[in-house]
Amino acid sequence: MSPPDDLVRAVEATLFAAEEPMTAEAISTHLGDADVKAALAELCAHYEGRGVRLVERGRRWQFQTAPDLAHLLRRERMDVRRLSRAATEVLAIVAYHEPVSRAEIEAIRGVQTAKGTLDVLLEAGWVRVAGRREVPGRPVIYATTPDFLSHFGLASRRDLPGIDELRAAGLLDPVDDDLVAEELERGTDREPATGESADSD
Amino acid sequence: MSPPDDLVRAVEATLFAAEEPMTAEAISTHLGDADVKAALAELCAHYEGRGVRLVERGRRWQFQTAPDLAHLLRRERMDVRRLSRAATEVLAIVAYHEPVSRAEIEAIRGVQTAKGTLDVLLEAGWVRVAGRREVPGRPVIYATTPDFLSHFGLASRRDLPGIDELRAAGLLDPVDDDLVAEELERGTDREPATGESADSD
Amino acid sequence: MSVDFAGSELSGAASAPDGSDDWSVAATAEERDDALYLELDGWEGPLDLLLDLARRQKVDLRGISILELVDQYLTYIERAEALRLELAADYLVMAAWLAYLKSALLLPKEEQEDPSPEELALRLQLRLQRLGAMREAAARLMARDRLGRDVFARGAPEGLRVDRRNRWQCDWYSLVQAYGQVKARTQPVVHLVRERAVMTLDSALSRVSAMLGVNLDWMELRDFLPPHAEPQLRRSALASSFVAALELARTGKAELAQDETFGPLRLKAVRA
Repeated sequence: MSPPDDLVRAVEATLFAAEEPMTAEAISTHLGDADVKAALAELCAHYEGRGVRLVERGRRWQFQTAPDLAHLLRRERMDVRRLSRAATEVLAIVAYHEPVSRAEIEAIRGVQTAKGTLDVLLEAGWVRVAGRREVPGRPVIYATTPDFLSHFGLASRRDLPGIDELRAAGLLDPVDDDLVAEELERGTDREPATGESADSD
Repeated sequence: MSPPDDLVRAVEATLFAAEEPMTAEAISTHLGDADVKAALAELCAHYEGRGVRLVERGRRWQFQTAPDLAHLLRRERMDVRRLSRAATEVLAIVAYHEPVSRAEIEAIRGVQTAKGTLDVLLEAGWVRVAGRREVPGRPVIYATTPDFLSHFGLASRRDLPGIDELRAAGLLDPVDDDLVAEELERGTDREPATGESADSD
Repeated sequence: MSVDFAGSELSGAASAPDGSDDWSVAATAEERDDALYLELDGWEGPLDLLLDLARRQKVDLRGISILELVDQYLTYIERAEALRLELAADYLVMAAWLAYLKSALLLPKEEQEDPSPEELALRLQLRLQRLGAMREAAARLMARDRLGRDVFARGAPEGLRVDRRNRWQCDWYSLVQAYGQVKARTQPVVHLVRERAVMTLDSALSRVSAMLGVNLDWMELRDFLPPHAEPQLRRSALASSFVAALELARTGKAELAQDETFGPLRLKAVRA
């Protein structure tokens, strides 16, 4: 490949530095009325097949990322995070009591529930808004989703162990008071930011 | 010329699209932990002699227009702020002596440095606070930023004009009168008559 | 500013600058008319002025004549004063120092104190070199191909965006355990107060008065307590019996005596 001549280099640099697409006339004016057609054609050919293309859109020229590489401009990164204690409790309450309003969740948990806690469950796709309860204030009510069942390997909500089974498994035994106090602290609205992320990894 | 491989194209597109210079590590992360060293080297070579260059500034890579085309690209509106003479001197002192305290800057210049002078450099993003010196009073110390290197086209501080000669001449040594006395002794020992060789290297 | 430096005659070895000294050559030294020298705003302090004067000697900074420099500076200050120009204190302090230095340099060597005038001169010379070097470096820095002036980044980068998304994790056991803990936590709490062995005031009152009735002599309070009671009951009985004794004394049915503070408390029935 022969090195580009000065005009080609100048057109290349001009378009690279331009803040907006430029017409051939504008480029030409910028470069002291040089005839830039051949230079544009040469640049087009040069960038063919590279990661960047020189393209003409509505008579204006610009560099842009090659179409097949467009996915590089916007990437998604998945962070795997463990559900916080508070969110797990709320999820369990929704699963056992659905459909259930936020006020009801709080009454069952005995602590205030941060708004972010339900948002996390909605984002995870395990809880959905199931309408509104037809009582004064028409509170939003929540229920679990099919994704919830499949994630936890349940055929239906009836597969969740009943109260008697929980008692038999010792899961209803009173827990250490200090531990509970600690859990409550983490679960309340007072620390919405850390409440959700404290035990994420 | 063989067409660039997919990784080279991806690195090319990424750096074209990036709003900020990127380290090799950042490019690699963006591209799913690919090893980008060889691709960067290939791109560097490819753009050599073109209107646009791939350059490394403070370990960060960026495309920019070729310096010899400056006369074609200079705009009416100057993006570059005009620095006062005091500010340029302070900037040079920070760059050549970093990290350096304000008192040390003043010792070199022989005048007090207006607060605004350092502020201008901090605001421009060329100088940053680099902590405190662990001496009585714990003065704030200053150093240059990667943006400083980018702006002045330096691959690293080793590229600062004349820095090796200045260091060899002892002109970048800490300002310390005891040291001067020592130098004088060494100088006079060797050439007792003149003391001319105090700046021995 | 500090005045811990001064100069001395070091120019005896008028140095021939070699190639490596390019950077210290006074590139910005301008040929200026002497008259212009009285523009006070032109200098950033006395060191700046000294550097400019030194460069007018047109030799490498290492070869400047400090005596000549001192003379030029003093002349400058004198002329400024003659013209009644406002001089910053810095300039006058420097002038005083340089005058002192000049006299020291002209005195015979034996009478010199420490630090010697030669050392002071070297310090001044080094300071001028340092400042000159930085001024030169600044000029070279500013003349580089600067981003946004000489070279340009991409004008309209598309930008890279990374959208972070969370994938949440939780397992069946954690879920069920969490529900169990919610239930356990919110179960109604029943408070049980266990029965404790106590002697009520009433029973103490009847016990103490009954025992007083059959005794004529003084008895110690502790003799009224049930003999084989467990410690907890015994404490309760002591407290109740003490209050009972006070009550009996108040109603005139008993006498109380205590020989010393914290000594044994004794009781005796009052015979009507």
